[in-house]
Amino acid sequence: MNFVSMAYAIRTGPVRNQLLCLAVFLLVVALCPLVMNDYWLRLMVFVFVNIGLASSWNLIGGFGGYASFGHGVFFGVGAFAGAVGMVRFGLPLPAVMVIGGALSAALAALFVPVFRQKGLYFALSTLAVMLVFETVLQRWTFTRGLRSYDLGWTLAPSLPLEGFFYLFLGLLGLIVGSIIVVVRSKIGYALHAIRKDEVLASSIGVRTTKYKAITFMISAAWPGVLGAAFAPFLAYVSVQSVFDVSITLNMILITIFGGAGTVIGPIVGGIALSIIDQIAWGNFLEYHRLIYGALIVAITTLHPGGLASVFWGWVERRRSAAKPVPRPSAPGHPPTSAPRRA
Amino acid sequence: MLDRAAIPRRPSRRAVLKGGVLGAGALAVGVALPRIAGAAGGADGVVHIGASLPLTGPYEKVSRICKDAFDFWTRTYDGKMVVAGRERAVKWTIYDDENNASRAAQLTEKLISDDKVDLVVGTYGTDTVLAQGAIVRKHGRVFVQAGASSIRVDEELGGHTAFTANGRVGTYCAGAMDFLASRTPKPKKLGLVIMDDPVYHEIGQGVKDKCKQHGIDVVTEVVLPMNVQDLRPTALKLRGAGQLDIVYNTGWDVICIKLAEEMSAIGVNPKAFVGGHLTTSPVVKETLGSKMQGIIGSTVWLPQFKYRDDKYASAQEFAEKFKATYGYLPTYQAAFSYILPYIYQQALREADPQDPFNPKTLRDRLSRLDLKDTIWGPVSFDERGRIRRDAAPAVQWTGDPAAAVIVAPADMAESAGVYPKPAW
Amino acid sequence: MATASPLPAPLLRVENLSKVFGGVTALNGVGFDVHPGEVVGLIGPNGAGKTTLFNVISGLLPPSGGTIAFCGRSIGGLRPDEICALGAVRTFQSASLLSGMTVWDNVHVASLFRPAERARVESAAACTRRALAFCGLEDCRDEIAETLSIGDQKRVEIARAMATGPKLLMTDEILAGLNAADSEGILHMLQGLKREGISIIFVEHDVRSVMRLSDRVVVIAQGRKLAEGEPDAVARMPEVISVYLGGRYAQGV
Amino acid sequence: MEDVLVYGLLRGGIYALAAFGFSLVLGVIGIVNFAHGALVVFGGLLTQYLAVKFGVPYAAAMIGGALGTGLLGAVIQRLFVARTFTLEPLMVLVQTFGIATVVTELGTLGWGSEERMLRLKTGLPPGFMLGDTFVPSFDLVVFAVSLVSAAVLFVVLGRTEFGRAIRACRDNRESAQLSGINLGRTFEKTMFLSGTWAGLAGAMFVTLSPVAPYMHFSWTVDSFLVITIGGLGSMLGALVGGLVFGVLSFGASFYAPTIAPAITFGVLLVFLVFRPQGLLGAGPAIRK
Repeated sequence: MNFVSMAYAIRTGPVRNQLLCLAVFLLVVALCPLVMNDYWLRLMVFVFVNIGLASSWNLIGGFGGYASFGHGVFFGVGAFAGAVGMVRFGLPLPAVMVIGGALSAALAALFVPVFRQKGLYFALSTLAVMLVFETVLQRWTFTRGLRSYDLGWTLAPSLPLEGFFYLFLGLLGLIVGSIIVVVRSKIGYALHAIRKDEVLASSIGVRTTKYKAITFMISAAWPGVLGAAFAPFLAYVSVQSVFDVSITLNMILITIFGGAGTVIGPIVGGIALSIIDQIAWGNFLEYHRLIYGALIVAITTLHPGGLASVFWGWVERRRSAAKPVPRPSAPGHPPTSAPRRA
Repeated sequence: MLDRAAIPRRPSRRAVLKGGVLGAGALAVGVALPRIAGAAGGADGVVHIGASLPLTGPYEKVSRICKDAFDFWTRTYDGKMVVAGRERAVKWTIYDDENNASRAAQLTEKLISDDKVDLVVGTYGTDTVLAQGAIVRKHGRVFVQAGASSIRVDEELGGHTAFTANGRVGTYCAGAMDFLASRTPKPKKLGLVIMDDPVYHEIGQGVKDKCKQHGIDVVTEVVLPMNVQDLRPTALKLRGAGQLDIVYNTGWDVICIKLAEEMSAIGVNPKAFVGGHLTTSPVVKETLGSKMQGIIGSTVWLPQFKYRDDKYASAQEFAEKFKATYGYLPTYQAAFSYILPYIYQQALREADPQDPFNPKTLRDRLSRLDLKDTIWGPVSFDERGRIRRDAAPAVQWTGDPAAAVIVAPADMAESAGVYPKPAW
Repeated sequence: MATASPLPAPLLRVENLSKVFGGVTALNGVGFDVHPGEVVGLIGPNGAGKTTLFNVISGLLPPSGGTIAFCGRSIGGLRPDEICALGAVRTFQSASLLSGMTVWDNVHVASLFRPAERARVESAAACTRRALAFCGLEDCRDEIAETLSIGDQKRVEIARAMATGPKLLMTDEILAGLNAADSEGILHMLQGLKREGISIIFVEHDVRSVMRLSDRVVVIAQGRKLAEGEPDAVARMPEVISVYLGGRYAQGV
Repeated sequence: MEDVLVYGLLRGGIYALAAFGFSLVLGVIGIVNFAHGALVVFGGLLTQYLAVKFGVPYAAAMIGGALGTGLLGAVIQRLFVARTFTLEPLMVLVQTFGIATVVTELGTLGWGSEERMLRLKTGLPPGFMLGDTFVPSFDLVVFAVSLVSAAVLFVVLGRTEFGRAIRACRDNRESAQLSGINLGRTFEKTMFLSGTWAGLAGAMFVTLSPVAPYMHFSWTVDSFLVITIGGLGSMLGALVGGLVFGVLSFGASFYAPTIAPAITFGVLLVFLVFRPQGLLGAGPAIRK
């Protein structure tokens, strides 16, 4: 079995193939601490968080076609839940992770009225909610800090660096695993139909608002969990550090760069952008933002499907070169192609 | 749906663009890889200094000043630093932390664990310095910084991890407030504009303390979010407070500019306007033009200060050489950035040749450091790792084109100062 | 061809329905019934309000006035998916396939979300298979739907509508753009659906097909119901001939 | 109270000016242009540059700045947006965000990141009293120019051949094409118009308050707010929305400065949930 057909089999085969593939990936990555120094471990944690966030965003933004422009609010709320929970109430890390996820999902549930509107309104509303929360968390004395003049929380790291590494690796596994399962389930079909043609979807019986809401809540809960776990890792949580617009933008960029609406997109995008980031930061000090921006423009203009579509295009070509038969895809699964509309 | 044929498609240009992107990518990798490989090994006989600065974003211009000042120090000493009695080549590694705390932490980790720098100097900004400090502390190392003056640095990092070469921000207002309190008729009413961030609250608290001391009423206090855009509502609020003697802005240079613009636009004419601690930034003078007249600023450093060191006979000479190199007069950020490697140099001059950068001995040396003459003035640290220095002198902008003259404290004053200031 | 026997309870009853967009009245007091197993042809000139009528019945637009009852239940203002779940499904004017999805997937979406009581009878996959078999699409189930011929695409639409398990199917110009053979095939399929007891509202420009398939014809023009009756009777009505048919049809038959 | 209203309206003129182009592009091309704020800032800095560096009189610099920005907009449309706008809207959002970054960074490289302002000597009296409110005369001039340019835009859209083409594309793209309108050209012209008015807004604003490249994002967000309040895709809506937003944001910053952003965005949310079509927009259109 060569690489091309293996990739194809993983993509179109039953869910367990993908889960297995994910497990192998996680196991390989889990060996990293054996060969990496603190910096690289720390960097890996950031990459995990970025991929986890992007994957969560991808669920509603990529698979559902509803771009959230304030998804950072869920990460921020999670991080504040972590900081306030651990410092003010002395809660253990697992507890604040659950709280962070629950709070974010509850917040997402408030979006149901907005879901009746089209994607643009949704994007705007999420942005507005993020900016409202940014101000509220900054002004509210309960979340502002322990002392009146504080504007942020200092946390003691509750785990050693390796501990965080495995914690976030595990979370990443859960997130990606859950997304693999979700997109191959009934919800996945609903999302696909909604993204392609929402009017049509509802006309053939898909309860669009319900499925959008479920998806959005899942996609919000994970950033909440990640945020709560990230608080002690970051050690200093303030509105400035966890509500930065760049957090939301990163989710979107990573997803688009890798390929929106594909499971592998955010993973590929997260890794690729981290590498580019490292090179640009290290070598083109004052130009790295320019490079970053130019890259975004280049990928959206030339390859809107992202790296994943480049890869799958290559796989398809290799396959059809090998044996010119029509695609014998397994029935019963929504296609995982990139969101390209002719 | 739209007819595809109607959209202009030019495959040839697309191909060219694609080729260009690929080529640029290949080039970037080609350029980058050897440099990455090169960065790994630090040869002996080199002092490797690591830093991060918010080089992109709103703090860009300040960061450039800081970066230039690092460079200026390196040039001044021909790229050499005397460590343990032996001259070593200096190598800088500077990253961009974008004023983002988690980025700063990550980059500091990179500097220490990956680039294996010998010394770390602090970045610019409270959040980022705190995040940076957490990492430095984790490694049991020490760093010198001047980019964060908040009392939080003392509380969380002071003395053991951080040595802060900048005075407490609570004292920034001392010169200006003492100067104003000594005027006749004595100012009675003050309007205070505070940015909603701990540092600015600290500055504001300092102003309030001084007001209490001098019997001045704080009649109105406006707290503004950090991302405030429009200052006219604030100006209107100040006007609503009646005739004010003093308006004190704790915010940075842009806030000062906007506040001055809006106050002048709607006719708020306080007898004195303290523009804050960044009025010496060249941008302020350029933008405000003739409205600079009479604005008071607090500053921790000016070329006029009677400071000197082993290379420069006066701060003025330092400033002129700096200007000759970079094309602008150094601000206080330039001076405090220059002083950071300078402090290391002084502390390490007689270090143990076996292990010159040992954190423990470096910490001791820094605590015991007592420099009388530097471009930044006398340098010694208290038990919290804070430079021993309180009041910041006050300057006032007078003449046409306006120039900053020191008006307080009395022993440094170059001019008696103007009060009340001319109307806008 | 069975004539409509007056049944006590109509499947769909539209009464005095109106729809106003801004200042424009698209529908004005339209009313008609559809009985179980009946095919009602709906004709009218361009802009008469046929598609708007569908949009209102299928829940895409809220009615401005009047009532719509389906199976004795008022459905005015319900969501499209709720109306679909009750058993009224429609097709769209331009072929609406979910792009990038296979034929199977296109139909399977509908099977997955069909109402619970039908889901108990057969599995979603079985439902999809049955719909595909009925429409003769088994051989191309793994093709990407929009790569098929336009005739096959229309078949996919009908298969998808079937998979929802409808009592009433509303087809919006399903024959538009088809060649004679494809049209014939689709008409044949619709007749098959009718035999299974599914009612159809048939909007079409090709009047011949309407007259052939329909038990009853409703004519609307400028948002109003102009005439209603058996095909031959309607075709002879002078007002219908004047507004819509011109002289051609009357002469041709 | 009265002065809050007056100052808010004065500011609102510029917000409306900035939002026209945003609204136009959204209505006609159907994209949200994240680079819009970058265009506003670009216009301001270009005007300032022309006036200070070459000593061009302000009126000429303003026109130069506006047209230059319009040209940049057209170039962006031609080189980038034209390739992607038929894809999912999200792509264009991300793409224009990238463009905003590139324009901002190039602007920073060329002009530096300093805040810049253009001080004019108009020879006008500083201002006059309107009731109890002191109205700076220069603000009033800027406001008047905003209204006049809005009127010009209305005339261009309503009375010219070019305007008819744009409106046709907005109302029905397919039939516009069928009646021989070159879609690509029309979109470039739309973007040019949008950029010109964005540049004009920047050119006016730079005389009132300092402008720097990094400020682009808040202009984009403000334009969003304006058209959400006024109504997506409607020119009159943008004007009304701009004035309402001006008063709203001024009032929020005056009465509750620390939570002002939360108030303005809270109002935005209320609009999105309860009146998504804005004050003057048509109802959300349905496809098919």
